[in-house]
Amino acid sequence: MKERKPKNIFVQGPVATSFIAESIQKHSTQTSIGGHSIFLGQVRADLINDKKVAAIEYTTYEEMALEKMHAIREDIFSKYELTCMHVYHSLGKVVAGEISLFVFTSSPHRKAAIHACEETVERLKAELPVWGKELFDDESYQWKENSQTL
Amino acid sequence: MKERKPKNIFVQGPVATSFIAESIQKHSTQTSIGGHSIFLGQVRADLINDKKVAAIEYTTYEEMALEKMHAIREDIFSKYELTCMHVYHSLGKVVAGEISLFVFTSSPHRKAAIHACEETVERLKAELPVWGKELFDDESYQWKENSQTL
Amino acid sequence: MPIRIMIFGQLTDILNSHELTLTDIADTDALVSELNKRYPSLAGARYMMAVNKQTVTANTILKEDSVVALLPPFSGG
Amino acid sequence: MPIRIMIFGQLTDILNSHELTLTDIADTDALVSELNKRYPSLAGARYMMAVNKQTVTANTILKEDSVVALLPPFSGG
Repeated sequence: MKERKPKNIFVQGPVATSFIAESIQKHSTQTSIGGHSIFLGQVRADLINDKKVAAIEYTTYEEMALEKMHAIREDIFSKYELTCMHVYHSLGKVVAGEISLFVFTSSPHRKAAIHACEETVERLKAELPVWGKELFDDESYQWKENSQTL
Repeated sequence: MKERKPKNIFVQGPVATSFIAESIQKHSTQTSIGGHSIFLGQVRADLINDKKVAAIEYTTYEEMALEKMHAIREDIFSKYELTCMHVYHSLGKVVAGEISLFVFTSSPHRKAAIHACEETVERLKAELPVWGKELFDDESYQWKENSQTL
Repeated sequence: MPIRIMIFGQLTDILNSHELTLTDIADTDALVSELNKRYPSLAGARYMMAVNKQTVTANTILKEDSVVALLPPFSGG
Repeated sequence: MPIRIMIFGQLTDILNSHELTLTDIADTDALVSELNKRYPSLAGARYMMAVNKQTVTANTILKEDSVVALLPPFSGG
């Protein structure tokens, strides 16, 4: 049941809300599930030195990222009673207001789903070799850095 | 900006995945948001004494539930840096596999969204006067009881 | 003085009703006694009482327009 | 012995490239020295090094088919 081969998590461009809805809908046949926890990362139009972030362009070291994600997935499944986990991360350009990260965990019990989702988000932010380039509306850019504390 | 009048959280029947997608989509104009946290409660087809739960029928003491939910919302907004919070709970019959609870928090920062969502779920499970009647496939039923620990 | 009593969840099975009106009930202790007399199996049931949407633990005086609710353990979500 | 070096994130601005091939590099310490000589501003940059997708902290021997990656702080999500 719990097939956990390394699988691709990367999608080109933003994660569509229709895709999120379909992912949720697919779980209606899994009637042992009692709770789903979802985290969505949305690109913020931050103001940095009077310039507004218009989009983030994501790149990755894909082979290494997929190996890391596989290890994270294995750890999370061994720690929590999960029915399933799905992770999608954007590559390429994602405009402010669009979704760049979709983490989705499901479990018979809500606490397992919620805590597994949170831990997966924290770990992938810290461990996946992914880089965001913040593109300003004047076509200049800066490289994003993730905060570990917020 | 943060209008927090008591508002209705109850919907008749299950929460549709298309409604969830629309709710997410609406936030794409709120470009100060960096993270959304979503919890979905799904009706489990539990096996109880060899009988399978086919659906849960929810009832509430609505006036009291809305007052309680308003108080929870105020507490959560004062504790976390939230951009917005949306809560929807089903009333009436929700078939196994369908969604009966939708809690949705958004914040500039992921931790606030995640922790606010978890706390809201825990509090509403403990504090809202809502009752679930588990309907078995042989038309008998039993009254559900929430666990505080799982 | 009529007191309106709202009944929820599994208690509706015991009282066979969603709402009752009782008269000459001074306070919540008196209400509990009266209900237990009428519905003996209620004495063993777990529930909280709310008066005008506020849960009460101590004995509470009931007034003309008090609305009492009998609330078994919650199971929403 | 050619060593393939993959470059990511802000380091691509310093090295002006996504990939380099260097020869006669025995280990990661030697690689760092050579890179700092060619790209002086790299010396002040924060990054980790991965050899064959495993991050390394101690000096590591490089072999014929070693793939080295220069990884600045991650910022996904």
